[in-house]
Amino acid sequence: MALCEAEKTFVLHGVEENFRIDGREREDYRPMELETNIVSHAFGSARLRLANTDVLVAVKIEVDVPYPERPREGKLEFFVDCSANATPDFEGRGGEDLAVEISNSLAGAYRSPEVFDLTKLCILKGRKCWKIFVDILLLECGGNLYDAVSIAVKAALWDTRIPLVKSVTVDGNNIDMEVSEELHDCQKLDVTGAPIMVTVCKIGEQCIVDPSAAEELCSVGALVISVSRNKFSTILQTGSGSLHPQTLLECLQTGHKVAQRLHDALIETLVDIKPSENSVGFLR
Amino acid sequence: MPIDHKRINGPEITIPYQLFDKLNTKSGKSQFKDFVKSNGVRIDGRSANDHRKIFLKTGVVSQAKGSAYIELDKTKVIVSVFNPREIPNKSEYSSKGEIYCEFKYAPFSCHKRRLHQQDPEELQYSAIMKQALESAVSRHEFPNFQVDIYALVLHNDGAALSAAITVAGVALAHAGIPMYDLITSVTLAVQGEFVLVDPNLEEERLCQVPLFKDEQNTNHGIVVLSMLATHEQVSQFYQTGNLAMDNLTSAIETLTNAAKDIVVLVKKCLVRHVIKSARNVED
Amino acid sequence: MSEQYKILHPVKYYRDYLAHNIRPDGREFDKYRPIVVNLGSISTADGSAIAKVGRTTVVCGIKAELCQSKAEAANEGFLIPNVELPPLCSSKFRPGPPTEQAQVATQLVADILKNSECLDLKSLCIFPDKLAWCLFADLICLDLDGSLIDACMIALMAALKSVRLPVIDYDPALDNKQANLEHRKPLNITNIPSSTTFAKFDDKIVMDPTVDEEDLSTALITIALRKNELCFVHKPGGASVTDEQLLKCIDESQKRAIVIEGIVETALRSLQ
Amino acid sequence: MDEVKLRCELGVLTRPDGSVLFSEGETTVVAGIYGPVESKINKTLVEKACVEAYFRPKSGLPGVKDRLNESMIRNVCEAVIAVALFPRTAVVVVVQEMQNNGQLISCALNATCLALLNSGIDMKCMYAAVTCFLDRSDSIVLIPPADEREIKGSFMFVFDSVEKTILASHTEGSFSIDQYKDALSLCREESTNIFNFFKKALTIK
Amino acid sequence: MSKNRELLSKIGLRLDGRRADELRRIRCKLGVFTEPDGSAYLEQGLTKILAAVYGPHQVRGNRSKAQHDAAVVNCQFSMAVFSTGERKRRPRGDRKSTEISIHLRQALTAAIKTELYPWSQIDVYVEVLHADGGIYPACVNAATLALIDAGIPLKEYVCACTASLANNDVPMLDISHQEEIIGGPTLTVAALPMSGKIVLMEMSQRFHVDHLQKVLEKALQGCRDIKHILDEAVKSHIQDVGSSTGWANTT
Amino acid sequence: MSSEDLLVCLPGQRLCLSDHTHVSGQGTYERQGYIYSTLAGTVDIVDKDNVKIIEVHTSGKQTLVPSQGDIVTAQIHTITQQFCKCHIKCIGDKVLGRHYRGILRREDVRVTEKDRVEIYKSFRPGDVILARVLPITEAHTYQLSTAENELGVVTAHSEHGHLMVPISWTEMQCSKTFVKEARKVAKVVPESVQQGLNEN
Repeated sequence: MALCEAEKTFVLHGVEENFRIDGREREDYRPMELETNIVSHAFGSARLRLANTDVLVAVKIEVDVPYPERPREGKLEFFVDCSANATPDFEGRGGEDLAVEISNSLAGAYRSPEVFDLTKLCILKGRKCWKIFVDILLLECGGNLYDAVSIAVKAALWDTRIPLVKSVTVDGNNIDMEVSEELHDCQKLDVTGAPIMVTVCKIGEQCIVDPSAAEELCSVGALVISVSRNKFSTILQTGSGSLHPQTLLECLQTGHKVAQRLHDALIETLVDIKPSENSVGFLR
Repeated sequence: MPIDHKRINGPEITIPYQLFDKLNTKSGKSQFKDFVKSNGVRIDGRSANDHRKIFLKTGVVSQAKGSAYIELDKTKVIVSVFNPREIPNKSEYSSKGEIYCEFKYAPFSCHKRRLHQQDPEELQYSAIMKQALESAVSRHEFPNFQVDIYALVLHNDGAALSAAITVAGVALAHAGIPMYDLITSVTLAVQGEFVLVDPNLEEERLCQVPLFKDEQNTNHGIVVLSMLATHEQVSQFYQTGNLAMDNLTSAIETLTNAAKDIVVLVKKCLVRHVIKSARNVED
Repeated sequence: MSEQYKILHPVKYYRDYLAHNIRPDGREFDKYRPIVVNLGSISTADGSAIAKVGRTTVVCGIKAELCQSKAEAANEGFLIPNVELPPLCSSKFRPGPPTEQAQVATQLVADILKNSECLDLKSLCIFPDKLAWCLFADLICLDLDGSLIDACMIALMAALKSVRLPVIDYDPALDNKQANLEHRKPLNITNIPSSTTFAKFDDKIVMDPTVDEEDLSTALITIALRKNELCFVHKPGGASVTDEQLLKCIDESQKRAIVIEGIVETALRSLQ
Repeated sequence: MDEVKLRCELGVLTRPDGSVLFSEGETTVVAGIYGPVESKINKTLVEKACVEAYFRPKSGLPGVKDRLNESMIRNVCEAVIAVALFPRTAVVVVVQEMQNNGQLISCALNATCLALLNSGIDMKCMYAAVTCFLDRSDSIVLIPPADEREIKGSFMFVFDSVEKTILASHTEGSFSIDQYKDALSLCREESTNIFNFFKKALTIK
Repeated sequence: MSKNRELLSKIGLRLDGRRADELRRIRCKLGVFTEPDGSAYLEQGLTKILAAVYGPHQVRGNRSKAQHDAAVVNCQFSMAVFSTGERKRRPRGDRKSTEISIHLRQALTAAIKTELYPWSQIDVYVEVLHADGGIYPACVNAATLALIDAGIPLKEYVCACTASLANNDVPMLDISHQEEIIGGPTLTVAALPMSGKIVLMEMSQRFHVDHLQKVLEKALQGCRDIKHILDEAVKSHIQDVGSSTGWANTT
Repeated sequence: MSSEDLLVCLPGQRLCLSDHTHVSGQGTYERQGYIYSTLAGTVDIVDKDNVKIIEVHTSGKQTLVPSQGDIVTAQIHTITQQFCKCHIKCIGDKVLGRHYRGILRREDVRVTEKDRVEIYKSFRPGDVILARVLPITEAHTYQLSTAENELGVVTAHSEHGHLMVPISWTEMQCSKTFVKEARKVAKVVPESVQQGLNEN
């Protein structure tokens, strides 16, 4: 996609007037659809469609050995796969750069123990722990990937159920674990602190959220702001432009405010979701 | 790990001996207290807003177009910059040149031995470096081409990323790559009430987790900021941890001031280089 | 104008210089460039050194880790040298796996190390079959201006000399290990092998070539010595040399080996 | 003194332009030559042919050690093939190790020479590679001692067929200068046998 | 042989309750995404596939791939890391994925009228979301739908199906993952069902030649059945799209 | 000029106001009414028709990429019937740190009788040519032209490897064997005249 100068000016004026090309205001999101528990092989899953951006997240759990330097903690790993379905550019290893960028920012956002407490995943200190794989599949890219991914990840973790460990017996070097066979005997993860990422895009003198592809082209710089429980857990600057420190602060404030609203809306939605017999998935 | 056929491989499993040290039973909080006294004076005698001693030198790699070396006390980073070359795997015309950054830790530069391939952290730092430098370089002067910037950390004692960005800026200027502005970068570590400019590795590590939970202060984290000197623009901003809005507001102010402090050194170093080479021409 | 001549007709440019019995950098044929060694500047490594031969710069860092011995050599540890030629050091290289040149350099350094028997691998064994040291010696070239192997050997040997390993208390019955970080010991290095590179151009042979000279030359010779003994005479091919020429090279490298050993020893003394 | 038994079979492979199965004592390799063929764009040389060498070990993938062998094969070939006659092309040498009893490099190099002769590519001269061994009793022998621990060092030399000057040298272990000189003259003597063998092998064909 | 008997119970029902010649439930949808030129989602039993088609467009990357008389068909098969019971390490690039990519290209090239688009390229990407046996056939079927959605001219539908032999006698259709594990030889056939041409055939293990005919017959029958199901889906999709746009061109 | 009176400047340094008497030249840029430096080097003020052109020159080698209209020195790499490929090594009298790929098509070899040009009678691999850079259309290769009298082969070696001297527009002669070979020869202009040409 390429925009000519006149089109760019049009977008810019729209942003100035707080009336964007698709009719939204500066701090409005495009419509989102969220569905949880749609991958039956996984311990938890979610699919989010934000306008044309489509993200599928599945959570898998394995038993592992804790890192020697952090014996009391479990492990959390993010893996992003950019499907070639989204664009032919992702064929082969073409999407790897983007994938690493997203998974790194997620890892950064979830790093603080205030955000996500890994000690809860420890089964036996230094010997056994749960390892959570959060696998993110990007199926379509319609702009604003970070926001969509973070929401989908949070929803998938919300949906995740960890099997209950009934007993652990240590016999020399052998460890026997008994996991509850009961299907409903499992614990939920505490994801209230799981961060929401908001991309704040600077266009002209104004900041907007959830930029469309055309708006992304008009922006010189953007900040990806991830907020957890009212605090910033990671901030990344993207795009090739630079910002004045004052503008930076304004962006942070906007992002903080929007993330808060988004978080509340998401939790409300997640509480409302009733487990349905038949998932709709892609058939709708 | 798969066998690397292009290197000599050691045994499959090796364990760092540091793991078998007598256990440090001190809590993180008292370790931190060892490093930073309550009046803000740090173990090496610096106050919270002080930089470590900085040593900058240009022209360390004769084969590169431009190069520079920085020491932030023990942290040592070397950067070289090369002439614009064709952008690999690209066939369309682009009116702006590109920047390629590679950030790498030497295998022996950290406490734990690093592998030869770039790990996710190094990839992310490479991306951050690129982001920081992109707005400093006049990319339209070399359309269709890319300038390669390679940073190698020889010794990591904290703030390696910001050291790499600062020194890359110097190397670019040394290489005669057209730039809009000089760039400097500073790291900040936050733990509770304490805000430490240019942290060393231990301070960085101790700021990864909140240590003052019992005092109802869960603020902690690392902030890196890069500034364009003359135009007062933030070209890159990166934060991890858990920080409140007002923390960040003051952090940005501290960082912008700290970044300005380094500009003087960068300027001095470059002026020295210009005068020296002018003398060489005369001789 | 000479710069343009150099880039368009490099061979003639160089030949013109040699015809006047001098090299473009002002050296005579049998003169080597200044050698500088700096020890122990990287404290995260168990031993480290930076060596400069002219402008060629190599940094060597040695990291020690614990491992199990090989079944076929139960009472030996490991010393794993690897030469890295990162894109940082020359515009010839691109990011990615080691180039052929780096791999050949790695093998040459490993060969010289093995031939010289300067470090007995048995001394790296802590408890036979159970616990041994594995020394990862990573040699990273920071500036490639010819005679890479020479610089690598100096950096490697200086770094090995500066290694201080902690004493490990090992209890084989319980498989318990305790590292005593305060109590460290040096390695038992019996000799300091050093190498000298020569380049052949037309019928002349120059010592310690720069990278331009290496590129133009028709053959390279690397000779390594330990004390008065030869431990490596490597000429991978290229234009042929006469016996007299080869023996003269050996003679020259013998003189230089003494100088190099002196430089390394001086650097070591300054460290202590 | 026993002499090292040489055997060869020319043209064992059908696809390459030249090939040979060659053994020197117990050491055996197969070598194949392709060329001159079209070269890769990034390897093309304006004024001469580019020589590519591939050395495949007996089992597994080639490692760092094999790269050194490749570099020696390539460098020797570059010196003997009349590369200036084929600018902007490539000559590809592939050597497969079958069995190694100590003389691997010299065997690979001799096999390459025979394969080059077999392919009929223009060459400036022939060459012969000879390995000899220094045993614990400090005597220099051509046949590797049966017990590996007896070997103190080994020498490998490559001589050209015209003036018998040194094309390549490679050594293992440490030794005195005089020992090196002795090894050099012993190997030079032996090289005559190898050249004779080459001539015989080619005329029989 | 004891294992094989379990595949089909005495009353002729399989492990999942199907009869020997019964397909698993196929549900599908065309046009699930907006970005690709054509896309489709297909469920065959529990196996779930997403397919996307881009093109025909200019040859990307290496221009020398371009053919002067036909379009280049480029396929990539990829499995989501969470699609299998045990987590996969890599979504693609392993031997099996590469092989399926090649087989997919062979089957699709046979159906696409490639001669209409010289010097161009058609990309087909399939993504497995859930693997439960018969991955390759499901991919072929999904890709066919995506190609139709993209409006790329096909000679006819290309459908694929698996078949096996139970009790050394009864041919069985559309093998599930469970049945694959228990054993028995699996025959995979991709065919152009209307003309009855076979474009790809693969066996997982030894087959007695006497049985081949009837198993093959069964698999082909499966392909024809699948064709009908796909046909229905395409028709209803066109009806939906057509009516929503008011059959724009008919007036 | 001794080094003490040098006007040293650094990237991003504000040099002066930009107005009708002060114009931003090489090594500088203009932003919001001011002229800034883009390089670490020395300031040079060039007076031209009462307008001061502010220029900055680096202390080291300039970072240059060929651009449209530049006269470049290139070495021929490969020739085909349709074009020859070459490596651009210098721009004007400035030596490049890295060579860039150029392509010279048959129709751009000379001004007249374009259809009858035969590449192999104009250039041979290894020849050093002077050429002008044409407008850039492709990402990686520069299109060159020698369709001017002053452009074409400057130095060439005969088949036997000896230097050749130009004897006409289309021929060069080996200095040892006196064999004549066909080339598109450049009319080499003495430097003083060349400068005059460039200025016009």
